[in-house]
Amino acid sequence: MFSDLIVDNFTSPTHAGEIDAPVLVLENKDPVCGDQIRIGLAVENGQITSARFRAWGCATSMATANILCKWLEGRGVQDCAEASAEEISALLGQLSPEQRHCQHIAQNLVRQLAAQEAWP
Amino acid sequence: MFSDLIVDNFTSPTHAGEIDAPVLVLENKDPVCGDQIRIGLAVENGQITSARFRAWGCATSMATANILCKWLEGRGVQDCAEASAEEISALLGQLSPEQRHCQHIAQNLVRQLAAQEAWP
Amino acid sequence: MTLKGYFDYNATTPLSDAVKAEMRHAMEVFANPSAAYPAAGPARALLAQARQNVADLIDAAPEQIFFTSCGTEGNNWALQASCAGAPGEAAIVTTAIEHDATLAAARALGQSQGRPVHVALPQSDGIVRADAVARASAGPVAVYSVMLANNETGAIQPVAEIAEIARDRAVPLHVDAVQAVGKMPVSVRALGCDCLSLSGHKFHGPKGVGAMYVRDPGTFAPMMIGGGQERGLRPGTENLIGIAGLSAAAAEARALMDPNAARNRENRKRILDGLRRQGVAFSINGPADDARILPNTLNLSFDGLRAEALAMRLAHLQGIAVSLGSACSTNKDRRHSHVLVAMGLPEARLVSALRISFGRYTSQADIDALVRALADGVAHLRQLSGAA
Amino acid sequence: MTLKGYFDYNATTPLSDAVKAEMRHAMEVFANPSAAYPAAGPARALLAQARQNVADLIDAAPEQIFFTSCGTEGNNWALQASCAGAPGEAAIVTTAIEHDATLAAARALGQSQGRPVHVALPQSDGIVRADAVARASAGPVAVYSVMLANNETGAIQPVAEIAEIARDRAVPLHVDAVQAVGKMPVSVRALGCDCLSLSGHKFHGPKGVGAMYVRDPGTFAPMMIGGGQERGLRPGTENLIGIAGLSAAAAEARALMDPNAARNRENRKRILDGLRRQGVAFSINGPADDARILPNTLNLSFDGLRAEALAMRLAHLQGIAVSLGSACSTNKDRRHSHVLVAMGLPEARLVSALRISFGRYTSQADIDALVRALADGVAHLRQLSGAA
Ligand SMILES: Cc1ncc(COP(=O)(O)O)c(C=O)c1O
Ligand SMILES: Cc1ncc(COP(=O)(O)O)c(C=O)c1O
Repeated sequence: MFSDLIVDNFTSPTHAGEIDAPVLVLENKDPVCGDQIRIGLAVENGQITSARFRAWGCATSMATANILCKWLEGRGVQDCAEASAEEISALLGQLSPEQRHCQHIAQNLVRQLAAQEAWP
Repeated sequence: MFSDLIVDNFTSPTHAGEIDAPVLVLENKDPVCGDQIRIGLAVENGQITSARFRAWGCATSMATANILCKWLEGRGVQDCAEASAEEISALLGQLSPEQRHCQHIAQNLVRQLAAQEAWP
Repeated sequence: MTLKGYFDYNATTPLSDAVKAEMRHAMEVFANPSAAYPAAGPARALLAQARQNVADLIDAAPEQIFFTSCGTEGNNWALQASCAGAPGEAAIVTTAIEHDATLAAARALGQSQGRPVHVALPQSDGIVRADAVARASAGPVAVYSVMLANNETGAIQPVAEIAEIARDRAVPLHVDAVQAVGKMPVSVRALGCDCLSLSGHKFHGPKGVGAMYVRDPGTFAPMMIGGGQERGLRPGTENLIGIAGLSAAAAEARALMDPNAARNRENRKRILDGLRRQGVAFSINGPADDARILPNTLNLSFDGLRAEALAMRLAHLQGIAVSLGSACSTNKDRRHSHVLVAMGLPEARLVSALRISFGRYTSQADIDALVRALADGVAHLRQLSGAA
Repeated sequence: MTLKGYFDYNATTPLSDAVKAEMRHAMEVFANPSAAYPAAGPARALLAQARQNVADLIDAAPEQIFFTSCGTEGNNWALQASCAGAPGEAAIVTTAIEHDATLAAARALGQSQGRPVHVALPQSDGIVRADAVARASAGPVAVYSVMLANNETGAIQPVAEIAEIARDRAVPLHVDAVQAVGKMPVSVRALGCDCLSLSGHKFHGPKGVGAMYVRDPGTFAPMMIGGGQERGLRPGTENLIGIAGLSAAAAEARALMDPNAARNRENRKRILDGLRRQGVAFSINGPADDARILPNTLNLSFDGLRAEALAMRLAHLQGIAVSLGSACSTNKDRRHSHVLVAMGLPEARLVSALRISFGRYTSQADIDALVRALADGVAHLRQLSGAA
């Protein structure tokens, strides 16, 4: 039912926590199931130097938060903002139907990067 | 389903066959199931000296024929004729509902003795 | 395994060793297959494999297989589901040789829904011709329900032809394949049916588990409502151990289909030849053509005796088990097999009819003992009645 | 036997050794119990013994026991049979906390028969008071259907009081005792019900076999029609192996009732004490009074997290299996347990509710590991969400 990717990122999250004075905060809540992810980012020269999350929800959405943080960290904000929906979905691997809402949460979070006017 | 009494009398009938020139012949056919028993009797001085049957039907009715022959043989005709319905039913032992028609056949056969006007 | 004297395979069959092994294994697989935790994985895998094995046996897709508790449930469900969407005046069309799980169920359903029930008759060989089914179809029809092989005579019915009638009228066709599956190749696609019921215990699986093939599960109504198992079409916590047995039985039946059928055909011939050699007079109730009968079934009448007495002699003297008509109906107050009656057999044939059915574990020695016992029993009973 | 980490006994239980032994034995008992020959004797004896054992477990007579394929079948059958004779406008009265095999089945039956369905609500402790059932009974009533113990909360319902309402109105009462039988003493006479369904796999019997108690079999309608087995009330060749397992399970459940219940009560207390000692905040969903709850069931909510995530941590890190609401409903697209919703619990309690159910093979070490895992998981998840 759950892929190893989801299980690992859920059971051993590496990027849980807060960033002091984050430069950017991405936040999304699924209107149906209520799952919520907030990711704080530290950015230097257009590069994401650190990403940490808080999440409330099912195992998959928590794993999603961790996967996204890992992916964001070390990448350029611009690059991330330009990632396609498919690319972002693919980060989560194979999902069963009841896990797919996490793809939307992930896409919504990353889309917020593009909506940012400017970043440091 | 079948008592040992019925099984034994059916599988190893001791009184099957015909009597040459029987003095009395008892005959009954169940109108519903069609089972038929004919018993030929040799009688001397009011005593039944020999009883033999022919039967067509289910195992219980064939066993009934044999049981009746054994019972008749050596008995007084008068005694037999006076046997009650219960006495005759009891000869067959415990029967399950679908075997009970044999009690009636047996009773009908014995009743024919009483209906005889005279015997040698 | 030997099963000396058992000639009632059409009533039920013993578990094969492979089935027993699979069931013993499944006794340790206990978690609820619907559960979300990893411990439920083996149970889910078992179900998936079983669905595949049953599908393979009848040329279906696993998504079209739904596990049931028996053939009876399958037949009742098929009738109810097919009638669920049909107009009130549309008839149930079935045949006079169906098992009571169809025939009596159809009558009860017809009565409760105020629906006519038309019953097509067989010819004297026990086969219901397709045109008899067509003639029984006056007016609107809700469902056709026809068996593939008859349990009492072994007669194989022209289901594919009947499917054409059903297709022409856009009416669903249910096939009771309980006696056929495992004994002859069955392809739901070649048959052209909309649903088909089978039962594990007829081919060395356990009793109390069966399956239903449903061509279009999306438009099929459940007979019971509950927790959503079997995609909501057949709720209730799954009979894992039984399904494991059915699964193994299906795989084996498929693998052994040809040798089993060949052995059955040989044994059938050996019985007939043996009886003839011993000079026993008998008649065959069922099709004369070997291609139109299950290879493991022989329904014989022996004039001049009552079959019940012959069966009892076989049972008590030789430990041989045969059947008088359908085993299921001995519970009931019914005198003659409704199948043989529908074939128009005379009274003397009806009362002296015996069903001999055999299979995988029947040896030639068993057959020879049966022939001797029949010859002996028939002679004895004919003599007792003075008919000899 | 040990079953480390298994806390989903209300979903299903493992076979006990005695049950396995009996089933292995029954694998060799293969003849059709309806057959007339002597080979069918052991099968008939097995059925008779099973009927007696099940009857003894619920204080019934063996003639009142009919074997079914599961609890779901029993519930569907009970509703259909009870409605069969009832006037068209008479309602089905049931409760909002029933299993879907009753609640959804009642709604479907009501819809197909144009019959009203009235649903009595529980109080916030998960108990449906008898007067709520009385209030739901406006107009003519066809049947009352009430569960004895709820599968999600363990709440024991006032069935005997509800039976009085049914008796006053001369309406039949069906009791879904699937969760109760084997875990608490059940007497059909003390309950005063007209029929009662149970399922073997809830008390160490096999899945896919159950039984129905019918007080007056002579006036009860079958749900399926067929070959006359179970005196015509439940046709289909009998699931001998499953019934053998149910038989052994019933005998054992009766013999071990008191020690099992005592162990469960201890374990229940050990969980609650343990969580409190570790300072874990939780609330109990269900009755506060220990006498009104199944001793093996605990339904807990942990605010600030989603239970699904907690369950997944338990499963993947500690191999612990618990349930989120009814296991049967995970197949479905349904977000909250309808039982907890009916109890009026707030959203935060609903999403964080976990069912912990245990039993015969649960050791104190298992309990202690569960408590540690819960404490750890709750702390972790609360921290992840920033709620800690
Ligand atoms: C209260 C209740 N009723 C009925 C059922 C259905 O029983 P089965 O799964 O045997 O069909 C269950 C089992 O989940 C249950 O808990
Ligand atoms: C043709 C046919 N249909 C249906 C059934 C009923 O199957 P089951 O006993 O599994 O309910 C039988 C079995 O006797 C049968 O022979």
